[in-house]
Amino acid sequence: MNSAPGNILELKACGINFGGLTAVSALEVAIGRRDLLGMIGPNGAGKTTVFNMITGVYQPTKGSVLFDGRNIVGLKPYQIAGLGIGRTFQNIRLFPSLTVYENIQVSLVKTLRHGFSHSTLQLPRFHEEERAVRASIVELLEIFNLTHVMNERATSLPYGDQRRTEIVRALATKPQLLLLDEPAAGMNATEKVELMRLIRLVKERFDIAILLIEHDMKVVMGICERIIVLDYGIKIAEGPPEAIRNNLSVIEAYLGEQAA
Amino acid sequence: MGVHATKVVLLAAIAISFIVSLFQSQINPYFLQIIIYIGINIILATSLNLINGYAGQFSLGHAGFMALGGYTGAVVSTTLGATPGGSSAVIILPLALVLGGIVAALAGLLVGIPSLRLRGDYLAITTLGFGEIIRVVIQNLDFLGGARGFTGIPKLTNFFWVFSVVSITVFVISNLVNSSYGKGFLAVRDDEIAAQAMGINTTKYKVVAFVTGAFFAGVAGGLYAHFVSYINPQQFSFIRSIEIVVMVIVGGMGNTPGVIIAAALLTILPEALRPIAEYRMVIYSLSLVIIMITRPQGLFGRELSLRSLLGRLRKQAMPV
Amino acid sequence: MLTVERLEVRYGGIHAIKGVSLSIARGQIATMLGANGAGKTTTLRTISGLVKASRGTIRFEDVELTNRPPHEIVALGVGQAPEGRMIFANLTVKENLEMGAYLRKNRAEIQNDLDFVFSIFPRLRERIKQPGGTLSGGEQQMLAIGRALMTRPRLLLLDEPSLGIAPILVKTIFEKIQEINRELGMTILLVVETGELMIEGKASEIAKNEGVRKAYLGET
Amino acid sequence: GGGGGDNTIQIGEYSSLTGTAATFGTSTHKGATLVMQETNASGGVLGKQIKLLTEDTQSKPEEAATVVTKLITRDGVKAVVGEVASGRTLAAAPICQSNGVPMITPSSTNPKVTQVGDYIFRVCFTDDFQGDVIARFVHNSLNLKRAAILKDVKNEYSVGLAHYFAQSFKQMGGEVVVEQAYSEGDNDFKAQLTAIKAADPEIIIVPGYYNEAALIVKQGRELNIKVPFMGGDGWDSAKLLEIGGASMEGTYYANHYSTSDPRPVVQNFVKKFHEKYNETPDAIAALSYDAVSILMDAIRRAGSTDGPKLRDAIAATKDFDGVSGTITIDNNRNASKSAVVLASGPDDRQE
Amino acid sequence: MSELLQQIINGISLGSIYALIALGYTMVYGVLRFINFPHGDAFMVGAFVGYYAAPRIVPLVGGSLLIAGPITLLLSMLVCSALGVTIEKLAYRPLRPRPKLTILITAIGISLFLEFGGQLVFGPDPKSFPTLLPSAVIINTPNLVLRSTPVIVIATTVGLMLLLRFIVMKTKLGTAMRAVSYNQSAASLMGINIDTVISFTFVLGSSLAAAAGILYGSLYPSINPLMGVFPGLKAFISAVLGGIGNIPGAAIGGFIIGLIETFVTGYLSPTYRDAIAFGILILILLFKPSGILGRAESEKV
Ligand SMILES: Nc1ncnc2c1ncn2[C@@H]1O[C@H](COP(=O)(O)OP(=O)(O)OP(=O)(O)O)[C@@H](O)[C@H]1O
Ligand SMILES: Nc1ncnc2c1ncn2[C@@H]1O[C@H](COP(=O)(O)OP(=O)(O)OP(=O)(O)O)[C@@H](O)[C@H]1O
Ligand SMILES: [Mg+2]
Ligand SMILES: [Mg+2]
Repeated sequence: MNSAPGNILELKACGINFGGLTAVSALEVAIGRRDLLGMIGPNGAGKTTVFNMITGVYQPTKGSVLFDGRNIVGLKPYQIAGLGIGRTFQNIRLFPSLTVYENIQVSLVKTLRHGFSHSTLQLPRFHEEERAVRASIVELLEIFNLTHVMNERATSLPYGDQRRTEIVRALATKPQLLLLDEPAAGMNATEKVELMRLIRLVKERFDIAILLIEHDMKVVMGICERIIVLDYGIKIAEGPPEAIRNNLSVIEAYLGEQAA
Repeated sequence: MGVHATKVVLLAAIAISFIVSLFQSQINPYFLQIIIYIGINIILATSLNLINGYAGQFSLGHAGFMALGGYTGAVVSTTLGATPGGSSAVIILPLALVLGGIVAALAGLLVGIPSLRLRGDYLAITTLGFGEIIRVVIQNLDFLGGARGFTGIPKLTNFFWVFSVVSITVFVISNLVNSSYGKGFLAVRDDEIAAQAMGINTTKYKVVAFVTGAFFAGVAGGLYAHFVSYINPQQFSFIRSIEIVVMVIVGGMGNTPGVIIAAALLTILPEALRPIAEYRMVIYSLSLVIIMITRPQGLFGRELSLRSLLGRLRKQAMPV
Repeated sequence: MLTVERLEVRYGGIHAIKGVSLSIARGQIATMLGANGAGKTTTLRTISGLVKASRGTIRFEDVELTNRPPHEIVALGVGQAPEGRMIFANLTVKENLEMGAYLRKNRAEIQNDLDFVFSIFPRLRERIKQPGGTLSGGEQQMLAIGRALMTRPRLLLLDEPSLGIAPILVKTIFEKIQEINRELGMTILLVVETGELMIEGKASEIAKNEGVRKAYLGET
Repeated sequence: GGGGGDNTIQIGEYSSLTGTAATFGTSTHKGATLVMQETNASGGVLGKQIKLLTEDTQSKPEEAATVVTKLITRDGVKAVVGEVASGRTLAAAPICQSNGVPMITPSSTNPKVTQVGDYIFRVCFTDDFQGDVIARFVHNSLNLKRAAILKDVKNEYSVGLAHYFAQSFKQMGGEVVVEQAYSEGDNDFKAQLTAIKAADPEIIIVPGYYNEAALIVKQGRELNIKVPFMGGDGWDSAKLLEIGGASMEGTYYANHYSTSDPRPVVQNFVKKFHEKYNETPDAIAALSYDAVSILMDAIRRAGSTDGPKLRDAIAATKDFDGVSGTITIDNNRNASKSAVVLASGPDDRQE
Repeated sequence: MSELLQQIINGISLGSIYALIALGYTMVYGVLRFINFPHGDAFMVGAFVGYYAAPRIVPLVGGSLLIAGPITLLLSMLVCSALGVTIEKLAYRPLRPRPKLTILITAIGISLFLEFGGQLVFGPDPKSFPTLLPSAVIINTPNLVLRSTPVIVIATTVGLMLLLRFIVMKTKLGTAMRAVSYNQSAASLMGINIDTVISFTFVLGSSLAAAAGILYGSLYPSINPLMGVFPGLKAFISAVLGGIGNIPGAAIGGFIIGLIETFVTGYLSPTYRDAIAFGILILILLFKPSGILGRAESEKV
């Protein structure tokens, strides 16, 4: 495959239809290994759909998705997650009956070297690994300041905490590329500032690429190095925050006159 | 130290089963029989709990797995000619049980496959269908006695075997669901899409749940056959499956201690109601309704959970 | 118009709100602010009857609302666009909106309001036959607001209406809220994220209102 | 407590008082109760009153095993009577055998039942005997050679009877042109009957219970099937005519006894039963009556309720004048007795 | 040839009974999303109301079946509706916010209660159901017979199916029922009285059960307290096959199961009938996981 060596993910001429509706068409996106890329666009522009195509929830009807140079179209979502793409959901999808701790534990399953027989028979390696699992969950929770709610049911937390738990859960899959779908939604100003700090921290500390969908311009403009703009499934602009902020078609389609 | 607690508990449980079984003849046979049924129902209910409670796959086919285990076991022990009390029983019974479990597990594999495409009530009806197919096929197999049933199975099952298997079942299943690996079952139950996005192979987990659950149901079937010494296909109809589902839900889905206690209570309750004869089942069914209305999360809700108990154990044991 | 006094709500063992009081006069737009988890959503859900209050009273136009079933509260004239949208996933956009007008009889007025909703959210007209469940997040939010408007309430409760909405629309929404308030005389109780206070004049006054202040502080 | 110390002898009865076979279980229970009351009214046996302890099997084999264990080991009954269906009897028999408590089954016709051991008896004929009776009646009396069978696959009684009928009938030179099946609980048999009709038999054998049999005959007549139908003792019930109505013309069934049998024991039984329950006893009630009566007789002869002695006394039963015929227990602990064949309608013939 | 035709008639008339019972299952499922197990037992109660009422009603109206039939039917519907609504109020309503499986077990409890209670009250023995439907012969050749009873049953089934579909799709209450089925809280925020809607659903479902009970009794005139178990199971399977919650689906499912059973019995091995019927059901579901007419729940990720 002819993918640029520095890119972790490339969408080539990607498109998808739902019945008669073309949700995304001929989309070209390239994400470098250390990019923090923003994706914005009006409601229903196709942003979440792009996430779903990348993660295998939807199959693109056209084009290819290259992860690390390899076409991942057709792979199952769990295989794609296994390759190193983690995500959050626009409508929070935490495991409702599990605690915060256990929600994150689920993500570590794919990193386990032990399986059915080890866990049922409790062989020595099992205990060793369980200790490691616990340590890494606790470490992550500390970074995100969620240790105090560790044993609470994830879905009884306030909205903002749930969003952060989702990010931690995605991170725990040890992704190379992290997809965040409106992580700031439902957060207040203070929390948003804190979120921006965390996203930057995650990128540095875990050394990964991030693709971010967000309607809050302070957040997007504040942390993204580059931004893609979708409208009606088509990419209408791409560039650094300043250029996007002043792009006329972006203002017309998305930002409105009094841009943030 | 504490990390091996569950193993110690297991060994202790088996040892106690052995010691108790030495005094088995002192127990009134009627009570012994109830106790044995309690044990068998615990195995059935905890194994179904893995499928229904933990992995969230609504299965109504457990009696079918039990039938396979029972009939396989019966064929094995009658072919090998085991006799109660004979020394050969010590080898033949475990062999019969394990083979019964394996045959049931293979069927579990087969039943697990539709679960990949079907959900909820559609899956329930499919598993019910599988169970009934198994029953009808046995009913038509002459070498298994057909509708007339299988007679002359040696009575090899005793307190020791039943409660050793109970201990092993509970040990395996609670270890499984309490391990990190086992969190995959819960994730599949709660949200398949999110589980997949976290790298969980949902297909594999569902099949593992079905196969493991079916295996233990098969073993329970074997224990049952070698206890009653006569089995016929009607004993394994979907009504039996429903009885097991009731135990799981009354106990609280995904709550192993609750399910164990429910299995025991729901075995004892109809016995306790015997004196009122014809009114017994009416009272029994009413109590079921009342239990559900007053304790909708199961008898014990979330308070009594092995997870929290073990969690506490582990916390003490592991410095973090 | 609405008076809430010393409202307390528990979820199982969790004491979600402890003694919230607020009052809104007819024709106002009141804004409720509060930290994450302060209990704003819970307050709205209790007003509309989705959650039972363990203590306190809610009165609406001299009618006691406390612990009445939601459908009676709606019939009395309180409508809500809830947090989490609660779209009827398998009903189409049109059917969802029509559900909002469930209690109404006047076909012409209903049609009028439908057109009004489509004028605020043209996107919904484009998606009119699509099942609500397959809409994008923002589209669902529009549908939830539209559906609440279709109940034609005298008091409208909006829980973070701009959640997931693109900036260009956020402004429209708040403008329309004021328009609705002005022209239809609808009283509005709005939950917004702090720092996003886009309503001027009357609204900010309410924000200083004693009751709302309490809610905002949430006795955390 | 056991029946030894105080002034009663406890007899255990297990029957399907609830569940799918409840109608049979209640019949046996009525028959058994009648004997107990008669016996006690006339002073009991061995100077003691009889106490009948009845347990419900819910029509399930596993329950049968449980309740018989209870009756023997908890309640200490000296003998056990039950069950209607061989499936449940087979589940309970090994328990009686291993505890050395004699058991008499009123109506389990499966040959395997008494093979369980020397404590297990029956007062009815077996499926092979009955199958042979039906075959001979069809072949010799009706002179029909082409039979169809419609049996209940879920029911071991029905399957067994069908098997033995076919065996005998073929030996006599008859032909089974088609074999069809249904499952307990079915109510629609038109598919089977249509297929049977296509095979053009001269008679249709329905070895099942009266409820299904009545519906089968009725639906057969509705499909213009004119040939006779014939069944076994499972047909015996007043309900047969009630449900089947006029369709029952031209049907026959083998039975243990006939209510119009002039023998005093029969007439006495029918009268008393009617007085007590306001209904005509069916064959199962009669068999249960006989089973308990034989047990009473055996206790008297043994002079004891001691297991082995009682067993030997039952085994020695000879020419007992029962409602269902003159009963002699043979070497295989089965009842050797005659069967009757009844035609639906007022007049019945005897074979 | 005429055998084949006869079998088709047999299959359709058996299927129409399954379809009729299945409609009731699907009705309740469509709104409450749970299997109303006691439906089969409500059906039994319906038949018994007919059994006890008809002999008293027939002489009252001068022996006219044309008048006695509908009155009996109506009475039975009334009794069953009262029963259904009471069960819902006492047993299901307190559990409404709970997981569906909790309600399912309660439903199983109620079902057992009605079965064993029925054995106590009505007695376990089968009763001969009185003649309420005219059983005229429509076609009568030596090899092909069609009577009026199954025709009446089929007509009733199809009629009720259309009526139900009309209620659900075209009336306000029907829309409310659909809304309640998707999201009860949201429905209540639209001003829908959930309790009323659910009670109404039970009235509909129970009336259907009663109607099925009366028709079943007329077609197979032997009724007993356990008569609901197997037809109930078959009907439930039919509803699932057609796509549970879908009204025409239930009818189609019923006819398909009826035909499959009849054909397996008539032309394949009757002893394997249930196994083959289940096998076909499983196969169909594997290709159409939400039943023949069922729509997969659309879920946006
Ligand atoms: N499964 C589906 N079936 C039909 N239409 C769909 C489906 N999924 C998405 N769509 C449509 O595709 C379009 C793109 O949706 P998508 O969720 O990607 O939007 P989005 O850009 O994420 O919008 P938002 O900012 O509101 O979240 C929408 O108009 C939506 O209605
Ligand atoms: N269903 C529930 N079960 C248990 N606790 C809950 C539930 N819903 C809310 N809570 C708790 O009640 C408190 C108030 O929650 P509420 O959603 O009302 O806050 P909020 O002010 O709307 O917050 P946000 O800004 O996140 O929307 C929080 O602590 C929350 O964790
Ligand atoms: Mg989106
Ligand atoms: Mg909120």
